[in-house]
Amino acid sequence: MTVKTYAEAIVDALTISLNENPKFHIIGRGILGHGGQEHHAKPLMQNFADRFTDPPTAEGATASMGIGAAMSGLTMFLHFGTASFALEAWNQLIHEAATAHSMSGGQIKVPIVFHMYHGLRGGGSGQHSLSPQAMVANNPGLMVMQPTCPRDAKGMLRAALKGSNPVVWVDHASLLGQSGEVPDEDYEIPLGRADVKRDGSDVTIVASSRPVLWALEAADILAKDGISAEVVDVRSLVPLDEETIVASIRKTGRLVTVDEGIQMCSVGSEIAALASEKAQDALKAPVGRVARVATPVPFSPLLEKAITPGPDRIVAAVKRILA
Amino acid sequence: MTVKTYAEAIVDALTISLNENPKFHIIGRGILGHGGQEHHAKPLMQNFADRFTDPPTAEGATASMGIGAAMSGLTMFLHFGTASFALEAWNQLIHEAATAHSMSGGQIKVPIVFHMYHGLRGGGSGQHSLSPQAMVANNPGLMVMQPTCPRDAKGMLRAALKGSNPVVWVDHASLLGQSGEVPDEDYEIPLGRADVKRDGSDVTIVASSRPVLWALEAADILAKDGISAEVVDVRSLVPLDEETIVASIRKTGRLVTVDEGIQMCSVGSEIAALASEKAQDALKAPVGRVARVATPVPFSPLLEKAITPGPDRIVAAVKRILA
Amino acid sequence: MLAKPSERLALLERMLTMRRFEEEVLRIAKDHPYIGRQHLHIGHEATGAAVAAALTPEDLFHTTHRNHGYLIARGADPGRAMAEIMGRKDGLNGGRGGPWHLCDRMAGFQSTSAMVGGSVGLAIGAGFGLMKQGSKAIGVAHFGDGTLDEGICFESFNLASILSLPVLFLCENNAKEGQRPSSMLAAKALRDLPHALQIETNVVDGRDADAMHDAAKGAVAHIRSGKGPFFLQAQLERWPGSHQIKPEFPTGVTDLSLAWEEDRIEGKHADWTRDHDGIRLYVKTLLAENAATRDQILTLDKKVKQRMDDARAFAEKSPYPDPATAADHVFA
Amino acid sequence: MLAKPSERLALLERMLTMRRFEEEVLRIAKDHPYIGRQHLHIGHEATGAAVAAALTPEDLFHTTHRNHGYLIARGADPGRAMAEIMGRKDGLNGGRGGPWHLCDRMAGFQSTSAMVGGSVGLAIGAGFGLMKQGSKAIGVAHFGDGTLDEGICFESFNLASILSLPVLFLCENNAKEGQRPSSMLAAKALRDLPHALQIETNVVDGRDADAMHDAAKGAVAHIRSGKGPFFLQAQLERWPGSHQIKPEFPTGVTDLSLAWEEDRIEGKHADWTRDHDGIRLYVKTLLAENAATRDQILTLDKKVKQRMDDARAFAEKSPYPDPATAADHVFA
Ligand SMILES: Cc1ncc(C[n+]2csc(CCOP(=O)(O)OP(=O)(O)O)c2C)c(N)n1
Ligand SMILES: Cc1ncc(C[n+]2csc(CCOP(=O)(O)OP(=O)(O)O)c2C)c(N)n1
Ligand SMILES: [Mg+2]
Ligand SMILES: [Mg+2]
Repeated sequence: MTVKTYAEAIVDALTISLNENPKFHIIGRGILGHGGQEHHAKPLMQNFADRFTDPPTAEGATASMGIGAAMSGLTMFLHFGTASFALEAWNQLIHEAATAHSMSGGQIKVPIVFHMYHGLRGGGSGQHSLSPQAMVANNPGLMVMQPTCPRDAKGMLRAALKGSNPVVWVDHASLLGQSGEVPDEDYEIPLGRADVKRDGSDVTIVASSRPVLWALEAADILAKDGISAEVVDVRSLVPLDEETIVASIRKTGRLVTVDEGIQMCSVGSEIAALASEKAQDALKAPVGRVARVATPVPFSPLLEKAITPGPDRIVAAVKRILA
Repeated sequence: MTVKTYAEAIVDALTISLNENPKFHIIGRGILGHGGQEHHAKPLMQNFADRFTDPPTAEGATASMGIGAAMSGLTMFLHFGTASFALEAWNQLIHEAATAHSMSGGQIKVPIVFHMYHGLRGGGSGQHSLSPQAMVANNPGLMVMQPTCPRDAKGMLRAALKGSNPVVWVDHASLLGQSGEVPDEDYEIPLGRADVKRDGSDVTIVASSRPVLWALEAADILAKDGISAEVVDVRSLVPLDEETIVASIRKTGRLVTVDEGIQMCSVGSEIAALASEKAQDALKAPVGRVARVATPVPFSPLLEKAITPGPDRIVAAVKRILA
Repeated sequence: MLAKPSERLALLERMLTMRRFEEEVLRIAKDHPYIGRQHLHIGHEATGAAVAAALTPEDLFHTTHRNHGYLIARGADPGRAMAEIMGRKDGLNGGRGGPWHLCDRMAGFQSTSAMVGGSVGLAIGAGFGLMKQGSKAIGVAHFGDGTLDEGICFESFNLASILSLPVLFLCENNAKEGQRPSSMLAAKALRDLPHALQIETNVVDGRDADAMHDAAKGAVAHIRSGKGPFFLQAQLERWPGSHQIKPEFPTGVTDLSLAWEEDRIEGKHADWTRDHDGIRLYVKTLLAENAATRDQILTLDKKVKQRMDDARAFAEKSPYPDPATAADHVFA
Repeated sequence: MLAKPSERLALLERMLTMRRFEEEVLRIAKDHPYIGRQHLHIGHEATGAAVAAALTPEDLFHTTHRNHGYLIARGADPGRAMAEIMGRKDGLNGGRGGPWHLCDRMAGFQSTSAMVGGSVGLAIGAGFGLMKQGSKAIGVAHFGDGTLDEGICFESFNLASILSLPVLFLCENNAKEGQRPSSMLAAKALRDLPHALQIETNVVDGRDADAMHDAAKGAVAHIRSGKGPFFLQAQLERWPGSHQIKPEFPTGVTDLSLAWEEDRIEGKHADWTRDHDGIRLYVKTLLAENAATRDQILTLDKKVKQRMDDARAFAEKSPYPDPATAADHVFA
């Protein structure tokens, strides 16, 4: 075990994969963003220069190139930068990467990880703040991973890169600097498993990516008021670990969901729907949903803050349903 | 009142708008598909030839052209054909049309209707069967309309074309030939209103677009077994008429949702979540969701049938939650 | 030009197989309306067969909604191809793809996209992948003239050019002035676009199998030698049935004897049969140059037809896949 | 070339206003880190001012993440522009847009997109809309060299060309060999792409305000006369701070006296100041051609600086918008 940042954990997984698999290639630049962790990628890009391709600003064809290359036998890691830019390749993700295996009757495999940074970032305004998780999940054929801690990031990225499926990997820039214990050896965390990040008995808070950090903060605050909150980290949106999530909801009898994106047809909507289908009888209170206020993201800092779900709004939602 | 097909009702609304507003322009060809109703558009395209523009196969720039033209003072109707093709313009819908008004602080208006055909069509396979409603609704700034009957189609399209907002209008080819009573005069049906298409007391079935027809069939079948189903036609997904929907759920105490798209993060998820938030105390049974089986659409007719939600699966879902 | 008469006869057989296959597909579409709209490759056979003959089995091919001809030309089993078009269990894709998405990995095909521009983007990926794996094989993108309207086609040309990818861009230009869908490109000539991106180009009469084969061999040699992508454009006349929604035989079932009994060519589309049917033209050429006799050709055609009858029988016998498997293969 | 010295002085004032504005923005970015990354227009002023001077207020302009210069050049209020960059209530967009999305409809701007290629697609729409409304005004798309990599840029060129839309494609080429982001276009020259689509093109030294103004006038005249779109490319040297993430003054605060005291030019980026600063070059020209005196110019600069001080003061005084309005304007 070593304490590492999330960015270092990602680099760990990429390094092991580059060493292990000569057919593993990376397309894109600035895979660790511009927030102070980017230097961790430098050695990688130097030692494996021939495995990195710097594409033009042409997301559609670049994505197709990655997809076609994956079909031909390579394992690909394709970095889009801000998730918003991935919309320029939306048709390629939804109708090419997601459908090829099924449409070919299983003949074609598409081992590719689409990497992108989602969410509110402070000043991202209306065109650089997208959280596309729910949109992706509404289409079959794409796995969706959104870990929160360094340990999960390394293990899940290794699993994704050893797999044979297209995976949309949604990171949040603010996670890159988070540090935590990371096993030094190589390991995999199977895709499709949620993780209970904190045990509790009064309410279940289901979140993924950055909102998990908010949920844990909220749980601390609630604990002071004697409210015991369980925090479930979805981690893998597709496939979704219904058992773990429903079990927690049935256990506590109360659910609050948290989304960094807007509420309409969101991940939170899906979790709430699951509860209403599979834990209805166990629910002691209405479900509470916390999400980004439904508006194109305004630039002004106070406005952005006002639409950002955070610990306070989670605490308020929990208290509302406990009232 | 005259009995007309859905296609004729659409043509009514377009004709009135073309006559009324010299700044109303239409981009695209084959707006009434290829299923036997297309001839209704012919006179329109002849009488208003100068108001129609036939674009190249370049959805991204064509959408941008429509959006920019709308900003400059025109009212636009842009036809994409199959909804799948709209993904080539996804960034333009989500990041340009949806954000311009808000991001400009209200200076810019974008009166444009994006028209497309969604859903399972028999042989559409993995790339021509998209139901994008939930994906669109997960982004603020775009209205989403999906009427089912000729009367609603005419009134809602008129409202959309007299408004100042970007509207994603999702039709289903199989609706075009449906006929019903349509008022001869000009009228508007305000956007944002659901419609109870059938009264009932035992269960509320919430659907939109073609699934409404399935729901009504299912209600007939259920009636034979003495089960009284209320059918709520969402009609307007964004803005969503929560009052009408929640009121019906509270009244019957039971909810089954129907989606033509897949279940994950779907409209059905949103409705079920609404129920769990705002009608929890009134629910007498778990919520049931009916949706397309989560797989890229297989071509083979029996396989497509197997993943298609229809009256039978709705009936089964209702009986399951009534059991 | 192919030196040996036997090679030219083999090329004709490829063309005939493609044509008779599509004619059977028309009959299938008539008998089984559920399979819906077909985009047949009729009229493109000289191009398709000639290019296929210039490739090796390792070359990875991405085709479009108009894919049947290439699958057959590269050796996919006609029976399994028909079964796929009919959505049967023994279809190439197990019935999941259907007519717009025929795929046979064993015959060197990767995912077949019906999105205009899809094949172009994926094929540069095939080229990228093969190059990185140190293979001498190339990626091939088949597409039509209308595909150049799509931005992804431009982006893909650009990527292939800057990365010098081993990719053949095979453009079948069947545009008909003012008839949609057809390219609406402002360029004087389609080739002006790849040319502006410094991609070597060649434009050939796609009805002339010999010329097309020479051009294809030249293009493939250029690419294999590491000189980067190549844009090869086949000039074709759109077959009257190309975008039909209902299945019909606008030009009738192909009658090879019209190659030597031209005065019998008649009907609404006589001009197409006379001037634009690459198969009739090639038969004429082979006869004129004594590379084959009428008997040889008629025997060949008989053999091909028999193959198609057997293929159809096989496909008809094949059951529909079990509905319980509807959601198989979502993930590998 | 502008005939009257007064006109040339006015052009210089426009350029100076743009420069001093951006210099203030750098200070703002230092003092208010929350506003984040800036894409300044420094070094592009000769181009921006010259083009703006060739347009009428009715012309509809779409610009990019690097938009500030154009807003100022076309008469947007510097105070409200700074307020917007600071996310204040009195900002041009009411604080909702921020530095990447400055928009002032009154100054002839439609939605400002920070999506690479966004401005190009929207501007052909502006041209389409103006044309259909029978206006003589034109649409203008401002964008950088890197934008030509995006398929939507190609698609927009094509649409503008086939529909003969009244659109000026204004490309600011600030590419630096091997430095990203910059265009990665396989073409020998950027203009080869619009040229292949039969769009008239012209490439001009973007540092030369007089030459740029003549070129812009010519291009606009071509478009207004109904001859269709025009691609005008300004050759620029990337300002060392163009893509900086932290706010700094790599080339220092502009010192106009360096126009007549060249030997004082020094530092890491002396070459940029000496050879590529269009403002210094224009001051030199005006002095050399006796179109203005040093005093006139220094007085002008003083006036501009004062305006910027007032603008900054106005912006600093402006409050943040009320959080309760966060979801205003989702729909009209
Ligand atoms: C992205 C996308 N837009 C539109 C369509 C509808 N469409 C199907 S075929 C076709 C025409 C393609 O023309 P071309 O590339 O010349 O091929 P051809 O059919 O002539 O062989 C179009 C526009 C599509 N399949 N995909
Ligand atoms: C669709 C999209 N992809 C990527 C980006 C990230 N990005 C921001 S600016 C930029 C470079 C643009 O270069 P150019 O058009 O030459 O403009 P310049 O900044 O040089 O003036 C890129 C790639 C973006 N904003 N939008
Ligand atoms: Mg064509
Ligand atoms: Mg640039």
